[in-house]
Amino acid sequence: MSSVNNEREEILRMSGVDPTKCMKCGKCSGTCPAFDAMEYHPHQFVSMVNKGNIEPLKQSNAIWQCLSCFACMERCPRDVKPAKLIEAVRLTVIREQGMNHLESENVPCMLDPELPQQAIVSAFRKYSK
Amino acid sequence: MQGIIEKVTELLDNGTVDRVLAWKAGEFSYDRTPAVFDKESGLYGLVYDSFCVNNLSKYLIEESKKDGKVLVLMKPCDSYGLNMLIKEHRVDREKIYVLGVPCKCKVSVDKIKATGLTGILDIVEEGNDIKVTTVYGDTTLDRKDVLCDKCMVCKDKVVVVYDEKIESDETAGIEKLDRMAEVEALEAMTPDERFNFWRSQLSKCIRCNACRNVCPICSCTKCVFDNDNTGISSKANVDSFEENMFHIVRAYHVAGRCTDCGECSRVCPQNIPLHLLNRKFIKEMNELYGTYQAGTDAEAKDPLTAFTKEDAEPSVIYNR
Amino acid sequence: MHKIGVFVCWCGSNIAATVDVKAVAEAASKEPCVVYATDYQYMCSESGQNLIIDAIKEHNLTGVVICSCSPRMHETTFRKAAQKAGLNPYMVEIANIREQCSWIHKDMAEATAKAIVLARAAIAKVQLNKPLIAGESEVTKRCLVIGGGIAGIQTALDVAEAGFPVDIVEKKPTIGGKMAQLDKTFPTLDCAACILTPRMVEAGAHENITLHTYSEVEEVSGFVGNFTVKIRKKARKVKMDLCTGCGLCTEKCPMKKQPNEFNMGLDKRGAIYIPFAQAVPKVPVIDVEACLKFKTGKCGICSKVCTAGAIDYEQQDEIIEQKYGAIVLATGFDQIKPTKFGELGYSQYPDVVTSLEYERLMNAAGPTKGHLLRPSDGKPPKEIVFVQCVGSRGQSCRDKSYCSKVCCMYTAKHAILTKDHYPDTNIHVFYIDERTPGKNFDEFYRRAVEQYGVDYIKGQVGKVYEENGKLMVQGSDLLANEQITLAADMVVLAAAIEPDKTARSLGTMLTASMDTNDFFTEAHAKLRPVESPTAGVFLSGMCQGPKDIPETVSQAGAAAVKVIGLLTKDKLLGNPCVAHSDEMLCNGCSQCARVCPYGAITYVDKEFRVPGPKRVETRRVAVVNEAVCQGCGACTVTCPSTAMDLKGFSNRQIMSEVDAICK
Amino acid sequence: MQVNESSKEFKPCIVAFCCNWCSYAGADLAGSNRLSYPADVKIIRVPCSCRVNPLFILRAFQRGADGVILCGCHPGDCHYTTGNYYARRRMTMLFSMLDYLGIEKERTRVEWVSAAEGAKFAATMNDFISTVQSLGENRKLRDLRCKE
Repeated sequence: MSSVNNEREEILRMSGVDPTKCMKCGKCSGTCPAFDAMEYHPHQFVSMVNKGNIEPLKQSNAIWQCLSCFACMERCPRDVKPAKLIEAVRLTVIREQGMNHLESENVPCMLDPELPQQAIVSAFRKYSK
Repeated sequence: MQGIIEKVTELLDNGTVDRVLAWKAGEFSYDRTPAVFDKESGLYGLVYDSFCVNNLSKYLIEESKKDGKVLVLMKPCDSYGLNMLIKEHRVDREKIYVLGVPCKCKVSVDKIKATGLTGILDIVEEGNDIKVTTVYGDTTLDRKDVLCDKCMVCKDKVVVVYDEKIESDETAGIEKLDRMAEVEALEAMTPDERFNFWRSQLSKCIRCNACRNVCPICSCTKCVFDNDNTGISSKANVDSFEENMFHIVRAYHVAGRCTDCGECSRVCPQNIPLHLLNRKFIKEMNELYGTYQAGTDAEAKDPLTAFTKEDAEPSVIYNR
Repeated sequence: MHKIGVFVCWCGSNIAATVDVKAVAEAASKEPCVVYATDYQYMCSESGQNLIIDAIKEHNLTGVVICSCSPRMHETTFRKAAQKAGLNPYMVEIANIREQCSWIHKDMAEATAKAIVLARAAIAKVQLNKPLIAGESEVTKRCLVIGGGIAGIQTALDVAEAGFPVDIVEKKPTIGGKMAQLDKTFPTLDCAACILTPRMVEAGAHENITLHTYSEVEEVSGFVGNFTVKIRKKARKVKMDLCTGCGLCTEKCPMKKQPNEFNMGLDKRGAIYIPFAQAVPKVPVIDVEACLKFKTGKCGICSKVCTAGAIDYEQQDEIIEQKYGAIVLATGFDQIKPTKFGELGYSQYPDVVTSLEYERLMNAAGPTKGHLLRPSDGKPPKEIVFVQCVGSRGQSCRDKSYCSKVCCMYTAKHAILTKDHYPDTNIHVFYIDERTPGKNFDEFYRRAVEQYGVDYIKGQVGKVYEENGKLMVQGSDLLANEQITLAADMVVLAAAIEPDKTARSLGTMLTASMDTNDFFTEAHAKLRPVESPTAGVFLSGMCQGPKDIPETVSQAGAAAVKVIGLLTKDKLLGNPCVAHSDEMLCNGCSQCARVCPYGAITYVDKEFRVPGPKRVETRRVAVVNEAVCQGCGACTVTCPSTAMDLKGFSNRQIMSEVDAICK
Repeated sequence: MQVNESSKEFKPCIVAFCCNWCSYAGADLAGSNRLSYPADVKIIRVPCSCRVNPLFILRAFQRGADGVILCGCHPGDCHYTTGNYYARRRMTMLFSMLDYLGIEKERTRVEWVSAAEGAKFAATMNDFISTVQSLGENRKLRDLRCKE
């Protein structure tokens, strides 16, 4: 139990999110463009992390499906920042794997003029620790 | 220096100002004492150099009551005090012409003497060298080693209130010390150690009131300690409580208003580090209520005349 | 030299059972200046009071200490007794030896010792008491109501009915406010105009009410009972006394291109216009920004058609000055324009409207004559999505932090009314929490769901976009854990309400404090909800916080009662325990004024003789307005020179108590 | 140790400043409900917590008080709307300074007690007294002439 709590605290510390600020309006999930691809949705991240129910999130595909477009952060009326939470869960997983999937020096050769800037940043968020 | 004299002469001659509040050379070549010059007296003796330490802002209380306009040479750190005096309506801004002057940190004659030099005849500043002539011979000191304590933690080199200012890009070239380091060292002590420290310091107090008289903030028409009707008046310290009382009350009265100009400690004949009391308040207020520098402007509410609904409870002190 | 009498009360056995009252009297009699000390069974009884009165007279007492129950209980009683005996009532001090001594201690010796200390402290204090005389000030028996909405009208009517003259200042050309724009009212669904307009007419016709419409408060000075207010009556360019309100000018005006504010800009009005048919006063006003005559010097049609000769292009703003005893703030609210919520498309799509706009679209006197037609193409909408909490309850810069309170209910109302008129319309409501605490409120909301089949969706809308001529509303359905997209014909945003923008400057003028949201603060959140902390200023309606019509009306009535209570008095007796500045000590530093919650401190330049031949010096010194000061003492601690002191609780008095206790 | 043995016997002198509208009424309520606390506490009535000048507290210590407590309305409930907010900052600063000077900070306290909180008032006083008792007599900030 305590390790679960520690994980919760760690994720909150990493993300700087205070999930108690959430008023459960669902605007984040109403906004999310990747909603259908995620089995856990932004508002669920907020409530599940708050309850310390983090393992399912770590196992989920949702953390990789999140586009990290930050629409949920932008729209959240209570400034809760769900995307930061998702990112923190993702980072926890990446750190446990102890792997960087993306090194900055390898990036230039992958660049494609068609690739949106945000996707590159997003890739960094997802694949490097 | 030459630029200052020219500017002052010009303003005096063209009638913009009637008097000049500045420093003049004193008995010894390194003595600098605040003085008022006018057309009649001329500017003979007016000097501005690294020995001009005094904060002139407080003199403006009396000077601005007189007829005519007074020009004042204003160092950056003293200008904060002037802003406080303007904010508290203690001076008449209309009757003051502020000529901002640059400062590359002041030299402490006490520190020169503390190097062991005696029989000093003359001190001359040449660049970064301080050349001291004594009856025993000549010595050269590095300017950096004999700067005033208050200059070692200088706030800023910007004159915050002025009508005109003379710029200079000269700097003392020193690394500033952490202003709160001394306070933190005291905080790290046990209460008994702190108590003993302050007892040993405050028991030296001879109640000469120099700290009060030099302070640009301590400018009450009548000080509570001089007023028989307050019930706490006292002219001399009769016991340890009164030594404490005077300094606690003084620090409290200037809390939130003190600009940390450091004059109180500088003038104390007993070398009591009085600035550490004021700085403690400044540190505490900065930490609890947000960074605030008294005198930055003449409008802002100081921390003790303001509040937020979310302020810390007094228990933060004993929960530490 | 004082002559002090000490009276120790037994309070039956309440005190005497635990405190040796005789010992207290005995000990007190040995204190300096005490010339008389006694004990008695019930000091507050008539015979007890007579005992005090006789002793004051017999011993020429200059100060009295009563050792008894809490001063909160009988301080006034004993002060009155002292006054009967010719002693200034403020020369009485109470030592609380019941609540704070006999009732909480069991050991007699201990309780007696404490009672003696408490008596000693009171004796020490009373020696420094000074006779205080409560200041009197006249009360101008006239009330000013700022704002002519339902709150202002109700307050004005109640005060006027009690026989006091009332002036209403309204910045718009007519009274009526926001309520006049509403269609029906929840939860009874009676028509807003039907219940409001009689009130408007009554206010307009009342012999005690003067309307200053199209006017603004320019300047306020003075204090409770004695306010002087300058009111700017803006030039209507129409003579009120001549105009018959026939409306011919408004029909003939060629400049019918101005957005009609009353209909939320959904249709147009002329440059000369009457805001709406039931306006009071029913006198048009010329919008000089839009009028051809003012822009080009040509036209003048309105003047030509006016048979009464009421049009006056030369009319200028007029400033009137009036004295008032009380001021009521009823400045009301506005609905925010949700332009910052780009994702909801308010600025982009004409069919995304605010609820107040929707209100006008439903209204029989509205731009569509009561037919619900969407603004873009004038077709009746079949799918309508309501979005609640737009701009309310948020923490970002575009949100208000508070709940706007009325949106849940009016959204249910809109849904019901729409379904009533157009049963084939589908209605969806995105909500976060459905808040219905009010009489018959929840029943009303349930009716929308159960009887009318309104689709309530727990969740918020993420975005609104257009696709194939439909407004696509994408939002979350939290209960289904789904993201849904609805194709709608219209989207109605329950945008947050906010206090009227002009309230802030009024607040400054009146030193009526405001919270961070610009709502006026009440003197006490629970016990004085319709008074502002500034004496003589009262609060009515939405300017104090979000509320619905019945709440507004009851608060308006409560404010009126407070006003009447004030105006009924001929003179106001101040609290003499107020701050006082010793001008010989004052530095004029303004620190005291910075902490005064009442704006009671002003500064004057005063000449003082100073040592030296015929020298005078001008100094800035603080002056306390005793009628405004409430005696909190915040200023006294801020004053470094102790120039500022509090009568009745002076520095010396409190310190003498400290000394006596610590001895 | 002698100090510990005598601490039970030690009768501290405690000065309590109570605002007229909340805490003084709370103290009255404690009395009405017969909630006892030691007789060492002596209450001084002030209109508002913001009336309490740091001078009064220093004066109390000078004259031999062993502890000083200030009670006012809860923040947000001040009769004068803002008084206790100022008091809160002022006392925080004073306590900080006393601590800095090496005076036991536990000898000073601020508590918010409403007119309805008689029980809290009594509990607060009991707690404060036991704290001061464990500290023993105040010697650090005292004018020794004031007590024989």
